[in-house]
Amino acid sequence: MNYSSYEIMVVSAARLLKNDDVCFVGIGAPSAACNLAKLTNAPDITLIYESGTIGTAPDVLPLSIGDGELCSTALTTVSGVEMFNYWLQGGRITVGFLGAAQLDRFGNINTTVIGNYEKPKVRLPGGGGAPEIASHSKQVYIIMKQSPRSFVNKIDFFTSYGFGNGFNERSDKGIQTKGPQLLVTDMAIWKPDPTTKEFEVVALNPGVTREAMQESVGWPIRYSETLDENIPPTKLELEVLRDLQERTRIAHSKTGNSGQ
Amino acid sequence: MNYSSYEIMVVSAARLLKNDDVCFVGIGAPSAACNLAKLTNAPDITLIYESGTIGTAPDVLPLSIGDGELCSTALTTVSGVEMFNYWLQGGRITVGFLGAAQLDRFGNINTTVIGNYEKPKVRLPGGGGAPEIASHSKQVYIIMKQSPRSFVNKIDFFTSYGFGNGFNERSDKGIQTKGPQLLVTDMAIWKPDPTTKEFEVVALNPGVTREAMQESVGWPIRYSETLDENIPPTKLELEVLRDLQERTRIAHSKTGNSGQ
Amino acid sequence: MAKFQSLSTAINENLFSGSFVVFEGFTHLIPYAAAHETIRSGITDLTLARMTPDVIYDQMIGMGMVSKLVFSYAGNPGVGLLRRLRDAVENDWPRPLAIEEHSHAAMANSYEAGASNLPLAILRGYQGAGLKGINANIKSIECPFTGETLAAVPALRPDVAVIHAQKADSKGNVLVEGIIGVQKQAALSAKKAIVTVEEIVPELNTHPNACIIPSWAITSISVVPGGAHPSYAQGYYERDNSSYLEWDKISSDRNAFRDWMQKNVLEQGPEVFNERVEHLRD
Amino acid sequence: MAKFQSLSTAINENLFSGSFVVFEGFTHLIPYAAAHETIRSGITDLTLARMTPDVIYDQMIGMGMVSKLVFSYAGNPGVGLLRRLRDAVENDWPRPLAIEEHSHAAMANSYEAGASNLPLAILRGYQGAGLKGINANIKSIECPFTGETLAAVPALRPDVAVIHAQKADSKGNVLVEGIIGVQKQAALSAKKAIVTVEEIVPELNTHPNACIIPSWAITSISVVPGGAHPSYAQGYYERDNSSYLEWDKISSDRNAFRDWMQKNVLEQGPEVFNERVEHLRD
Repeated sequence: MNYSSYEIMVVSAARLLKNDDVCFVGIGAPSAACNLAKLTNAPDITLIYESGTIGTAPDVLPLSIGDGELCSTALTTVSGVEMFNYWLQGGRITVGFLGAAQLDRFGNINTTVIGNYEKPKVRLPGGGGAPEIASHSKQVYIIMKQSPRSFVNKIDFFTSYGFGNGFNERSDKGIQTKGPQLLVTDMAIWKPDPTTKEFEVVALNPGVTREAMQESVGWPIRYSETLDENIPPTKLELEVLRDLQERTRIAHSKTGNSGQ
Repeated sequence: MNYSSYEIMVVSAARLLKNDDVCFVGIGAPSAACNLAKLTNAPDITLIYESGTIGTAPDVLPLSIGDGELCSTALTTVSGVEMFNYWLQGGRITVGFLGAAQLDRFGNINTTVIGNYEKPKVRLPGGGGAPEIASHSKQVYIIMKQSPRSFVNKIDFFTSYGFGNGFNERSDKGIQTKGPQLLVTDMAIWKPDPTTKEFEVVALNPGVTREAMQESVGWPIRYSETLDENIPPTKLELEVLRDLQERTRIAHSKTGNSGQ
Repeated sequence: MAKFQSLSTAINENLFSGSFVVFEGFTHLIPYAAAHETIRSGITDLTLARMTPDVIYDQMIGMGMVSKLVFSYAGNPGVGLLRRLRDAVENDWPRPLAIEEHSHAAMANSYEAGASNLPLAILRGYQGAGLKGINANIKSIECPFTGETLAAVPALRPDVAVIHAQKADSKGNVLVEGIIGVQKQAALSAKKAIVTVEEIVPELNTHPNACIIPSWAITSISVVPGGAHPSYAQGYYERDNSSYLEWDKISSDRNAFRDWMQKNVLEQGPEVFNERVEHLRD
Repeated sequence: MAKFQSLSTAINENLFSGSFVVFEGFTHLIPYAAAHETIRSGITDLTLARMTPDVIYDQMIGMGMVSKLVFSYAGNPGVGLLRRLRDAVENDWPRPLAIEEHSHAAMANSYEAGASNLPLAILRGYQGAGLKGINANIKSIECPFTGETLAAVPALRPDVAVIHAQKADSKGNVLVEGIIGVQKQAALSAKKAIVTVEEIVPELNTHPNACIIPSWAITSISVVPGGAHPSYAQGYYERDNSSYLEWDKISSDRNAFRDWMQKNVLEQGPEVFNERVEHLRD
């Protein structure tokens, strides 16, 4: 079955989620991956959106972080204060998902500004929940497409901290969680080197060359000694994902689908 | 109509409550006074019990601070954390009611120990909400029967702070609320002197002599220059209070009435 | 006790040029009608705070009414960037905009500190994050028990909080339900709380622990059916996603923006909101 | 995920001699059955905390199982003093009892700090109050924005929290409603949370913002109908006020106390609670 690079990215992330994960889910690819996992390999996974919805099970993908569907299918919905204090800072989140405008090799993330903070070239939305998602989730998964604009040698602003300059810098700052443990892109799967904490490629998607990889990333890429080829989406995975997206399209067509 | 010294005490306190008061109500005489006020001169008064029940309107007097009746007749019931933070510390309470095992002339209260804290003669229940009710309520009303054991020259422990040693000691400590503004007993009504902050008698209940007063109080009593005689309970006030108490007795007879 | 008032009276009696105002709502129950009434009121030099400034703040910023913004995430939810806010920050158009930027966790706690009448909130926050070096209002305290350094942010104590809610009872007690965000905290953190509601009902008849704001903690209530459009009111109407998409286009051009504001905000009143949600009701 | 277990398994697998345990409940939903099972388990040297230690703590203290008590109000609610606690504090009988005393506001915030994984809670508290001079765990911090001195207390992080609730669904999600006190905060502040419930239902079917503790934040659930008696479970049975009055007499004499405990606790099991509430159900 043919599949897009977006589809293999979402499927690859979904496969790594487990029934006992409690995920702090962002809109877009993380939301697609988490809901796909819930429909396939992790039916008992707990999904939390930062709008306060705990244990939600939307039938279609939400367009915003606070869609009514998230609340009406949730176990319960709590205040913003409780969400960030009891559930995130409280250490209850096993996987926090983050995306980025800019990402560096140590999993540091910028979603604040391109250029200088005081006089930016592009003012981005900012961190929202991300600074504390990055420090309080037991582990952080990053899902994003590779491009030289976003996979940069040096990020313009530290919105969310990953491993800083690598090695033990994160734990030396007193941060007790594991930090970025997985980076899933449209081309590959990356994991941090246990010592240096630099992301290295552990699996390339079928058909992706090292040349194409390097063209999309602004630092010299390291590959794992045990580099694998990623497993293509199965027929079932693709069908479930496409059904989910089609349901989503139909549900939102009435009020305008803002897409991915 | 004949009345007891308990009845005139409750009626006198009730009369001083207003429709726009938001009262933090304690069990016993304060609860009787607040509910009597709601049934007579202040039908729109807001009653809050520290169990979290906001805007409650019990048909009968509660036996405990957390009776089911308080919750089922409340506008809403909040957590203990919210109660103390948003509503009490938040400055929303206009009148906090306190009782005491020991009270001094400056409205300082002891409900912690008789004797020494480390090796007490009598270990009392302690402060509960009182230390912060005393400092955060816009004003504090005290209702209690006079006796030489409880109206003492020097309290054994400062559970809740009134005016300390009087004068500006309270405001000098940075406490911005007014403190004890009313003391209603079975014999008299007392208010603090505006300068010294010592409680002085502003009205004696009918038939109460200065001699009887002094026998029940452990410090030399000061009387206001404008000393009044307190107005006896009206027929209506007594009927409403007695009806309330009779309803209470009947309602609780099934499960055991712990009385006042 | 809350006064029942027309929205224009509520806004004009309580919001003034130079006021510090928060219009809260986390995707759900965003007080659009009240924001538009504020735009019509002609006041300026507002300091605004909000966890998620979105289209209404983009509109107020684009109209030049805002001198300072305190926030934690400034995006068009589900769509992208806020183009009027960008124009103000990047190009000072139509006027310079001072910004004070936090994280969601810090902002939520700042509201709670305000509601609790505390001067500050503490959190384990901003670890390794750049905002700590940029924002002078992110300080720290040392825990006297463990020695740990924790982040400290000042309480938010706005002059006025504006929220939208599902309903009020006849006494002016207000029910907020569903995604409740920080609405209760925002309302209690402010000196005055203005609420727009979908309807007035005789009794709220809800769960014992529902999120209810008592009448005596509210300044003013206005009935504005549809008043959250294009945001939504759970149980009343759905989110109008197409309007959020459309905003991305409108706001991309200064003239298109001003024309749209003239036609859809300045020349309208709160009564248009009811029509706008008609096709979104179940 | 919560395990459904018998109460004796739940207690014996999770509570040990020397554990720091909280049995929470503010007049409503007091976990009597779980406390009695703990007494039968024979463990000792417990550190207990609770805002309102009442009859169950009086019983455990009288049985000599408790070495330290953290509390803010130690009374028999609606009745008077706790006579076994008094005997321990005043006369060291049956053993000395260390106490750490706070105000309600401080204890509630300590639980919240624990649930939030913070080392401390801050409040504007204890102003002019004597506890500040007695309790070394009441310290202060200075607000870095205003210079104000605020009270600081350490977070409560018990080994085990035990609460009673109305119901769980078949997955082990628990609903607490009515007077909810600090049960949610206590459960989340602890390393392990043990819950007794009146019943298991297929779905909780409640208000979107009800107080629900997810299954994955709970260690163990036991079904014990009547398990809060003589406290009550709103919607199930009323408070048994006469038992609280009776306790005042039983507890006034050391021998009467021990006889009563032998007959009514040590020689019984959790199944007796259902009978005890029969006359209190509607």
